[in-house]
Order: sequence, then C-alpha cells, then structure tokens
Amino acid sequence: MEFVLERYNYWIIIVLMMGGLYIVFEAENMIKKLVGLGIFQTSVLFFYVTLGKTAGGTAPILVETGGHGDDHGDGHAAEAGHGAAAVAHGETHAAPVLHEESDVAHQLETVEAEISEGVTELAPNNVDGHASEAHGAQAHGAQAHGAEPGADPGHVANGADAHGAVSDLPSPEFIATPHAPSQAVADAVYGQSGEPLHMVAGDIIYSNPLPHVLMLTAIVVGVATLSVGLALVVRIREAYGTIEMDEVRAADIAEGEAEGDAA
Amino acid sequence: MEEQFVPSVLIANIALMSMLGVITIAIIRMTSLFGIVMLSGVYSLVSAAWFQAMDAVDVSFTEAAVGAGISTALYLGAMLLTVRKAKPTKGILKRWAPLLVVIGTGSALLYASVDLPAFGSLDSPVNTGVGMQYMEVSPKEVGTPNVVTAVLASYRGFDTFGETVVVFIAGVAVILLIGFGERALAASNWRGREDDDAQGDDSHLILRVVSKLLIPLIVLYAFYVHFHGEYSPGGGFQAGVIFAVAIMLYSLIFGLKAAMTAFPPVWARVGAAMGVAIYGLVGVICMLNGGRFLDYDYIFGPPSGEAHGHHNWPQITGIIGVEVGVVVAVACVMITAFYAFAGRTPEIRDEDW
Amino acid sequence: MTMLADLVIAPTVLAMHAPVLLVIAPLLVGAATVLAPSGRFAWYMAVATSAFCLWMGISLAMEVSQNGVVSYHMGGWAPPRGIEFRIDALNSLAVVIISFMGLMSAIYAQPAVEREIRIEKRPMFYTAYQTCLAGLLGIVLTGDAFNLFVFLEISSIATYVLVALGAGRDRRALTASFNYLILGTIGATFFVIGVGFLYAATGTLNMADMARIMEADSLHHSRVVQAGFGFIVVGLGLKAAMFPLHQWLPPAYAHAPSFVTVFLSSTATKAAFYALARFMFSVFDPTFSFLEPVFLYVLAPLAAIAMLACSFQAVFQTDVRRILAYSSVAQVGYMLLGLATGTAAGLTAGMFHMANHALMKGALFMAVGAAALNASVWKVSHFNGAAARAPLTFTGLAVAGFSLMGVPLTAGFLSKWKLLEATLAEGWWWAAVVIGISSFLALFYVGRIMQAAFFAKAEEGAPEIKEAPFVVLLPLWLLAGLNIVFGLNPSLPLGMAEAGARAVLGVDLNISGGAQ
Amino acid sequence: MVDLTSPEFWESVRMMVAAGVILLGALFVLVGSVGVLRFPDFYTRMHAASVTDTLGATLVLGGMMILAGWSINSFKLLMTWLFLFITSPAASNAAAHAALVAGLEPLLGKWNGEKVEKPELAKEG
Repeated sequence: MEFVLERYNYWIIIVLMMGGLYIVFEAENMIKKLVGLGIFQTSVLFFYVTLGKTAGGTAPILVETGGHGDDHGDGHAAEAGHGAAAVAHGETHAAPVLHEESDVAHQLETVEAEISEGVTELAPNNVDGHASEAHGAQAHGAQAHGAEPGADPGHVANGADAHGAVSDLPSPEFIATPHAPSQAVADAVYGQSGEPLHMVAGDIIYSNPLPHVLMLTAIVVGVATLSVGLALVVRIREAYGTIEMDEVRAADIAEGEAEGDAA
Repeated sequence: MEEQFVPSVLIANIALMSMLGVITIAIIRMTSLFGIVMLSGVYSLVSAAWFQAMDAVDVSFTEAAVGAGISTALYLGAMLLTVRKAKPTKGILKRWAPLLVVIGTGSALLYASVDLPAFGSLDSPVNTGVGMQYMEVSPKEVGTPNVVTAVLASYRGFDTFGETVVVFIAGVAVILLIGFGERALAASNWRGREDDDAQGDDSHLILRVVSKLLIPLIVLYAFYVHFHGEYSPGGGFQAGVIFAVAIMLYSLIFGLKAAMTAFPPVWARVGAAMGVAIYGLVGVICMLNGGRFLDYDYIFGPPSGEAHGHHNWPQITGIIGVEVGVVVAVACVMITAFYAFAGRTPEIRDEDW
Repeated sequence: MTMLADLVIAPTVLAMHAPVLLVIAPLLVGAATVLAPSGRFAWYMAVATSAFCLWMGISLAMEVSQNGVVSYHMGGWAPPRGIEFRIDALNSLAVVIISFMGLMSAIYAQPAVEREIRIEKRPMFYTAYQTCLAGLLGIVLTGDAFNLFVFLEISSIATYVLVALGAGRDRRALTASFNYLILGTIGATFFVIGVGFLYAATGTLNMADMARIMEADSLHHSRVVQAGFGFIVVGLGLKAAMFPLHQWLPPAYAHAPSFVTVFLSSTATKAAFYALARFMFSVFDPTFSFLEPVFLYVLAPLAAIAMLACSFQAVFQTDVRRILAYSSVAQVGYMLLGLATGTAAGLTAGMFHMANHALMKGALFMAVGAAALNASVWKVSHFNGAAARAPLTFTGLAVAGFSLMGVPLTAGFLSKWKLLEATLAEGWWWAAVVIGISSFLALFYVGRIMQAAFFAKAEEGAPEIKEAPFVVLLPLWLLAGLNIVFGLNPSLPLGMAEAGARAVLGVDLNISGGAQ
Repeated sequence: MVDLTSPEFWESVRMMVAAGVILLGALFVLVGSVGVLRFPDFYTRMHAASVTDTLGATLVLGGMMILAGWSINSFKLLMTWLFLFITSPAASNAAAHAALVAGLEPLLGKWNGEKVEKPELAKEG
C-alpha cells in the first residue's frame, strides 16, 4: 500500500502522457494532432514538477516577511518528527526542540560530512546561509553558539535570512515555547515587529526550484513548436485544401506516382 | 512519507489530476475542433492550478499565460484559417498501431516508475542534489528571493538564452511561412473596413470603453510582472506574453489595422531580433569585462571582491538586463504570430460556421 | 605547417571564449541578419559567421588536442550548478565537421537560394540557417543534458522551417516538414523524459556528473536509469534517423530546398549521432550490465536491417534525392553498427564514418543540387548524358559516389574497412556480410546515377543541365577532393576519431579535470 | 467562558467569518455551474455563468481578504476583484452580442411567441 501511495502520482502522469501520445498518433486532423502533442508535453512537465515536489514544502521563494508558509505550519510538525527519525542521530530525540529543527533531513549527507569540520566550511560568511551546517552543529549539541558568529546583520537582512535564522533557533524564547513548531513558524511569519531577524528557516521546507526552471524552458519551447506547427497547418490547408493527414498523404502519393510516370 | 503532505495539497492533486484525465478522454472522443481547442486551453488552466498545488508557482503562471492564453489564441487563429471539424476517427480495432505505440511506451514508463523516488520524498536524489543547493547558495551568490528567477536567469541563464532563441526562431518561422507580406496588408484593409462599418452603430461601445480602461492596466501589469520577478513568481516570459495580450486585445476590438498602426509589424520583427541581441549583448559585456559569457559579476567590470551587503547589484542588474531581452523577444514574437494568423485572409467566413 | 598553425590558432581573447563564441556568433549575427537589406548581403553575413565558426572550431580542436578537455562555465558558475560547455576529443571532431560543412554549404547556398527562395524571404532564410548552425554546434558542445535539449529544439525548429520553405517549388515540402515536426517533437519529448529519469536517479543535469554518480552509486541496476537510456536513445535516434525511426527523413530531404538538403544531410543527423554516441559511451558506460544485451540484440540488428533495407529501398527510387536520402539512413546504420560493438574500435569507426559520410553526402547532394540549378531535374532519367554538359559537377559527383560505394583509395573505403575490423574483432562475421551486401547495393544505386550521367544518351526535350557557377563548384570540389585526400592519408580524421574514443573510454570522467 | 478581549478569540472569529464567506462564495459557484448545465439556451446559461463570475468570485475573494488581513496580499486580492468586476460583465456582453450578431436567437423570445428586437437586447446586455 505504501508502495502505491508513493507512486500513484507517476502512474496518473503516465496515463495522461499516454493519452496525449495516443491523440498524436491516432488523430488524422493536424490541429488535433498538435493538441495531442501539447498534452503530451504538458504531461512531461507534470513528471518533472512531481520530482521536485517535497512533502509539506512551499514554493521556492525565500520567505522574507511572511506571506508564504503560513498555512504549512501543521505539516511541519509532522515533517519535523519524521525528519528527525530519518536522521537517526540518537541524541536529537532527547530534546523536543532540537527534534523539531531536524527536518532538514534532506541535508543529511552534507550534515554528516561537515559535522566534523564544524560550521564554517564554505566561505566565512556562508554560515548563516547554510541551514544544514548550523543544524549539524546543534544536533550534536556541540555548541549552539557555533553558528552565532556567522549571523552578521547584513546577510540576515537579505534573502538569506530564511536559512540564516537557524542560528537564532537556540535563543531562549524559542526553546521556552511549549507549542509545536507550527506556533513558532506562525510567530515568525506573522512577526509583529516585522524584523527580518524573526525567521525560523529551519522549519520551512522548499520545493526544488530546478525542475521548475527546466519546465519553464519546456513550456516556452512547446509554444514555439506549436506556433510553427500551426503556421504549417495553415499553409497545408492552402496548398491541399484539407488538413486531414490521410487525405494529404493520398494526394502526396498520387503526385509522386504522377511524377514517376512522367519520368 | 504520506503523512507529511498537507491534506489539502493531496486533495487538490487527486481532484485536478482526475479532471485532467477526463479532459484527455474528452479530447480523444471529440471531433469538433473548436471544442478540442477549448478543452486544450482548459487542460492548460487546470494543469496551471495543479502546478500551483505542487509549489511550482512560476511554472503555473507561465502555463496559464502561455498554455491557456497564447496557445489557445494561436489555435483559434489557425482554426479560422482552416476548418472547424475533424473527421470522425476510425473504429477502435483499426487503430491498433497507435495503441501499440502507446502501450509500449507506457509499459516502459511503468517499468521505470517502480524505482522512481517516492512522491514528495525529501531524500530523493533530485531533492538532495543540485536543485536544493540553489536554495542555500543563491541568497548569497545571487540575492533574489525568488530562487527560480535566480536559477533561470543566472545559474542556468544560458538555457534561458537558448529559450529566447527558440522563441525568436519560431517568430522567424511564422513570418517565413505565413508572413505579413502583401496578403496581410490586404487582410488588414479588409478587417479595417468592416470595423469602420461597425463603428457606426456603437455595438462595441462597452467593449471599447472597457478595453481602453484595461489595456494600460494590462501593460502596467506586464511591467510589474517583469520587474517584480525577482521577488515573486513572474519574469520575462510571463511579462512578454502579457504585453502581447494587450496588443491582441487592442486588435480584437479596434481592428487589426489599428493595431498594426499602433504597433507596426516591422517593430515586431525588429524587436524579436533585438530581444535576442539584448540578451546576448549582456553576456558579451560580461565577456568584455573579463568574465565568462553571462557572468553578471563582471557586468560593471571585474568584481571588486568586497562583500555586497543587502543586494548583489551586479547579479541583479544582469538578471534584469537579460529579462528585458526576454520580454522584448517574447512580446514581439507573440505579436508577430498573432498578426501573421490574424492577417491572413480566412478562406472560410463566419457565415460558414 | 607552423605557419598554418599560427594562422588557425585564434588570438588568446577569442580562444578563451571559443566554445561560447561558436554558438553566440551565429545566433547574434543571425538575429542581425533579419535586418539585412538584401539576400546577397545576408549571404555574406552567413558565410562570414560560418567561416568564423570554422576558425573557432579548428582552434578549439587544436586546444583540445594539446591540453585535453576544455570546459567553459557559462555565467562563471561551476558545474553541476551552472551550465558547462565541455569539449573533449570526441566532440572536437564533431565541432570541426559541423562547422566545416556549415561553411561549405553556406558558400554553396547563394545560387540555389536565389533560385528557390522568394526575394523578401532570403534574409530571414539565412537567419534560420545560422540559428540552425548554432543549435547544432550547441548540441555537440554542451556538457549539460538539458541544455542539449534546448539546442536540439533550436536546431529542430530552424530545420522545420528550412525544410518547409521548399514549398515554393513543391507543396510536399509542407507535409514533410509537418511530419518531421510531429516526430521531431515526440523525439525531443522522449529525450526530455529520458533526461528526467536520469535526473531523478542522479540529481544532476551535468552529463559528466551524471556519469560519475551513476558509476559511483552503481545505478545501472536502477530501472529508472535503464528506462532513461531507452528514452534517450529513442529520442536522439529519431533525430539521427536511426532505422525504424527514419520515416521523416526521405521526404524531408527530397522536398527541402537543395541548399537545406546539403546542409542537413551533412550536419543535422551527425550532431544527433554524436549526441547518441556521447550518451551511450560517456554518460552511460558500455560495460553497464544492462547495455550489453541492448547493444547486441537491439542496436546491432537494427543497424544491420537499416543497412540492408534502406539500401534496398534506395535502389528502387526514381528521385535522385530520395536515393541519396535512403542511402543516408543506411549510412546511419553503418555508424550505429560501430557504436553497437561497444568498443573503442567500433566507436572510432563510427565517428570516422560519420566524418566521411558528411563529406561524401554533402558533395553528392551539392552535385545533384548544382545540376538542378538551371532546370528542375530530380529524376535519374533526367540526368541522361548530363556529364557531357556539366563535366566538373558530375566528376565531383562521381568521386563522392565512389567514396559512398567504398571504392579503395577513397575515404569511404577506409571507414568501412575500420568498421569491418571493429566488428570482426567482436566476432560478428554476419556484420561483414551485411557490410558487403550493403556496399554492393550502393554500387547499384549510385551506379545508376553515374551510368545515366556518363553513359546514357540525353533524351529529346529533356531539361537542359548546365555547368554550375564557381561558388557551387568550389565547395563541391573541396569536399570531393577531401574524400580522396582522406582516402590516401586518413591520419587527420581517423586520428581525431581515435583520440575521441580514447577520451571517452580510456580516461576517467571527473568534472574537475578541465582546462578551466 | 469566552474571553472577549483576548486576541485569540477575535482571531478565531475572523477565521470563521472568512471560512463562512468563502464557503458561501463556493456555493454560488456551484449554483452557477448547475445553472450552466441545466439552463436551456446560450443566453440563460451565460446568465448562470456570470453568477459564478460576479457573486461567487466576489465572495471568495472577500473571504480571502478577511483571511489575509490588512496586508499587501489583500490589496492584490482587491485589485483582482476589481479586474473581474470590470472584465466579467464586459466579456459576457461581448459573447452575448457576438452570439446575437451571428444569428443565435434567444429561446426566450420564441417562448413568448414574440420576437425580441435585436438592437434592444444588445443595449440591455
């Protein structure tokens, strides 16, 4: 059952894809063929976007002042738990607060790779941008302040703060909060003070932006092909008086035979 | 994995997907081209909603603008010049060849689906690979909140350049194939005359008033979508399409001739080339300043090396620059395509509907 | 020789950006060509860009042969995050072939275009040509799987319109183009699905990175990777006119404007074939367990069937261009047979034959187009006695025709010989038989054309064939001459093909190892 | 005992009001859809469809504005509503007019056994 639940989306997409492909091959009418082609291409978009969707994720626009993520609070609570389980770092389960934060399970490899090296592996001021590293430090209880020095104001103020705020997590107000992380998110998102420092980035999961970018390209390529195809259809209609594939083919064959006789 | 999804997302997923399935079946069974074209527009719109549910907001926006908007307009334009009805298809038994192809391809896909990562999984290769790195590094390296824009215009800016060229070459293709030579001129005269008649009896009065109100707003919105693309969904392609829609609306209501006077076809042709040139030249400027093609860090000269604070201006300038190229190219090509289809005298008049 | 080397090596500034200049020069000049005041001026621009591309291509190839892999990071972003143009010995050969054939066909274009394309369409026609050239070069240069798709589409859309412009002469060009558009788009979409599978399995789009991850995680057991291979091969195979997917090619070549046929026959399928080779050998490893049966039981038989069936079909065509088009599909079969061996020798033979085929098919289509410059002659019978009236054109045709048949002392003979060696090394004796039969059939179909031109008597009232102008004869004879030169001394193309095979199969594929 | 002064209480009231308004809007959309399916001819169907566009959309957007509170998002929603408010009737009018010009007669006129004058109806729309 779990197997089905994990894959039903692919199967639906395959059915849609094949529907489009079937129209392309089955239709004799050229415009209908192009419609089928469009459906086939759109279904491929579904496939890529499905790959990039993360459970409980939100659009890949870094949260600065709220707006996004507000209705995802509940989802995060669950995710966090799961993420922690996946991390399988025994010690993270000890403290509920850390537990919540560990939904960066997708960074698992990076975390593990970098734990030994501490927090500042990339550029010096990259710390705040690197949720996984900051998290790695915390999860091991090594030092909550390990991440602090990286949180320089300039960066927290710009888009980076979504992650940057991880370094804020161990601050007392959050640890003291008895609520589920959804409350923490809500606080941050609706932050009355409006200061960008109030980000709880660790709790925001983003969907993968790369498939989106690729599919934007694919959409545009699709419409370009479509306009060329339609222009051809218009010309074929003018030249043959029909846009039914079989009639055009019959006319072509007749023409070829006529030429063959002449030759 | 499943419990991680917000239920509303799953409900939307299933509901929209099944709508898409129903639409596909309807298209397979239909013969009225008008219906087919409309349903394909609906398909695009429903898929745009689905993309929204799947967090692909930029894809959703583009699909709505391009798939449901421009594509449908192009289909209708082509249909006006051809026929309204497809021939009824053959019996199911005679269609074994397409069925065979489809079953073959489908089983290959099903074969693969077994090993595909679970839907929504966070630790799939895709979501641990390159894609998610962008989420972390782009605030530092590019500095636009909308990571899709950053990836689109900077990391994979070269893809987008190629994409602009695809649009451009499609415009060239449409001009070469159905052009706006003398036939288009004749057509525009014909349309214009008819419109002059219509002006007499005020029958389009409401439309004229409303459209005069709307067109500036649409253009304004196009600019918003373009320049706000770094912060929210949107960007060059969507803005270009929206701008083209404004011209299309104008030409629908005031006649093709008026539109061609307001925005001459030659502008569209030159503009399409200009768009590609702008995009390319932004890249070339970076090259002249010592960087790689499209390396925006070099757009004002070699990078000074000092840490940029709030905004990474070279990157943002570069992104806006190339997006201008995209807007110009896309808008001009879409207008070109519209002119080309609308400007060709239809063989079938409205009476033959 | 050193003087020549000095001449072809570009100044440092240009050489540093050579990979990207190869693509953006034709694109930007192509965009500017839209504004060209006349067809003649547009032609100058097209020839100039093509020549520039050849220059860059050669200097890039020299760079690669001296310093190994060249990697150009678009936007300064290191792969896999950014897009990379990655040139090793395998694609430097493809780059040189495509840019060289681009220049040759661009020089050839002018008289043919003036005859076949309406005057107001000429500037844009050259725009489409240059865009197509840029797209094909992009396909062979890029190291990013999705970027390859973008370039595939650029070249394809340009190709559709170029083919469709034959409609001024023959309306069947429209149907041919539409069919190509449908099949080509399906092929490209299959390719995207395949890339999507690989992306799902590896999480990256960079081809070298994909190869590395698949190797490291031994992903060849994953069904996703296997299906991805299938979709990519089908998608690219459609573009390369691999045997059962070649239906679009004969009508497209037969009804396109003659310049377009020359250009496409010598470049488009070559670029797709290169991409196929790149994916089979470099992204996937031919030693992957699932690939061996695919190569042995699917690709090799398909190649053999193509060589036999399409040669056979070519024998029975009356239209000269269709004869040559079917022959092209058969020749793709030869190249594919080389790939299907899965060995370095086979890859070398395939790439070598690809280069030779570009030379000979380009020359043949040029000669046929040159004959048709003054009169619409497309039937074999129209060529009766033509050699007497246009000796230079038809001698060129004969030389290229001999090369196609595989007569000794021509390039075609050598590549078939290499192929024979490669297949026999695998113990595929049947392949030798197939090569023999196919060459025998080539003797028939090329021989028919030559027999008509050289030995038959001209019919009464047949269209008058005249000698072609100098701009047509120059590239034709250059290509024909190269067929002989490489037949006598194949060290240049063969050496490059061997270096290519070594580069993909011998050296490991770490991304960092570049001249960046 | 509900604490009327607590912000949580008013927050939940706001949510409930918003939900109610959105549901009401959805109901109108549903009614409109049923109308499109059930009404006999083009003009009456368009009438049903425009209910979806105007009342349904207004209520849904209004509910969302309540939900979003006093923010830029509310402003954007307001703009969306304004856009719909202008375009939807104009589009309905254009479609009806086009249908009339193309010669599609309203069923209503036949029903009463008397023809409706074309120009009149066009102005009404």
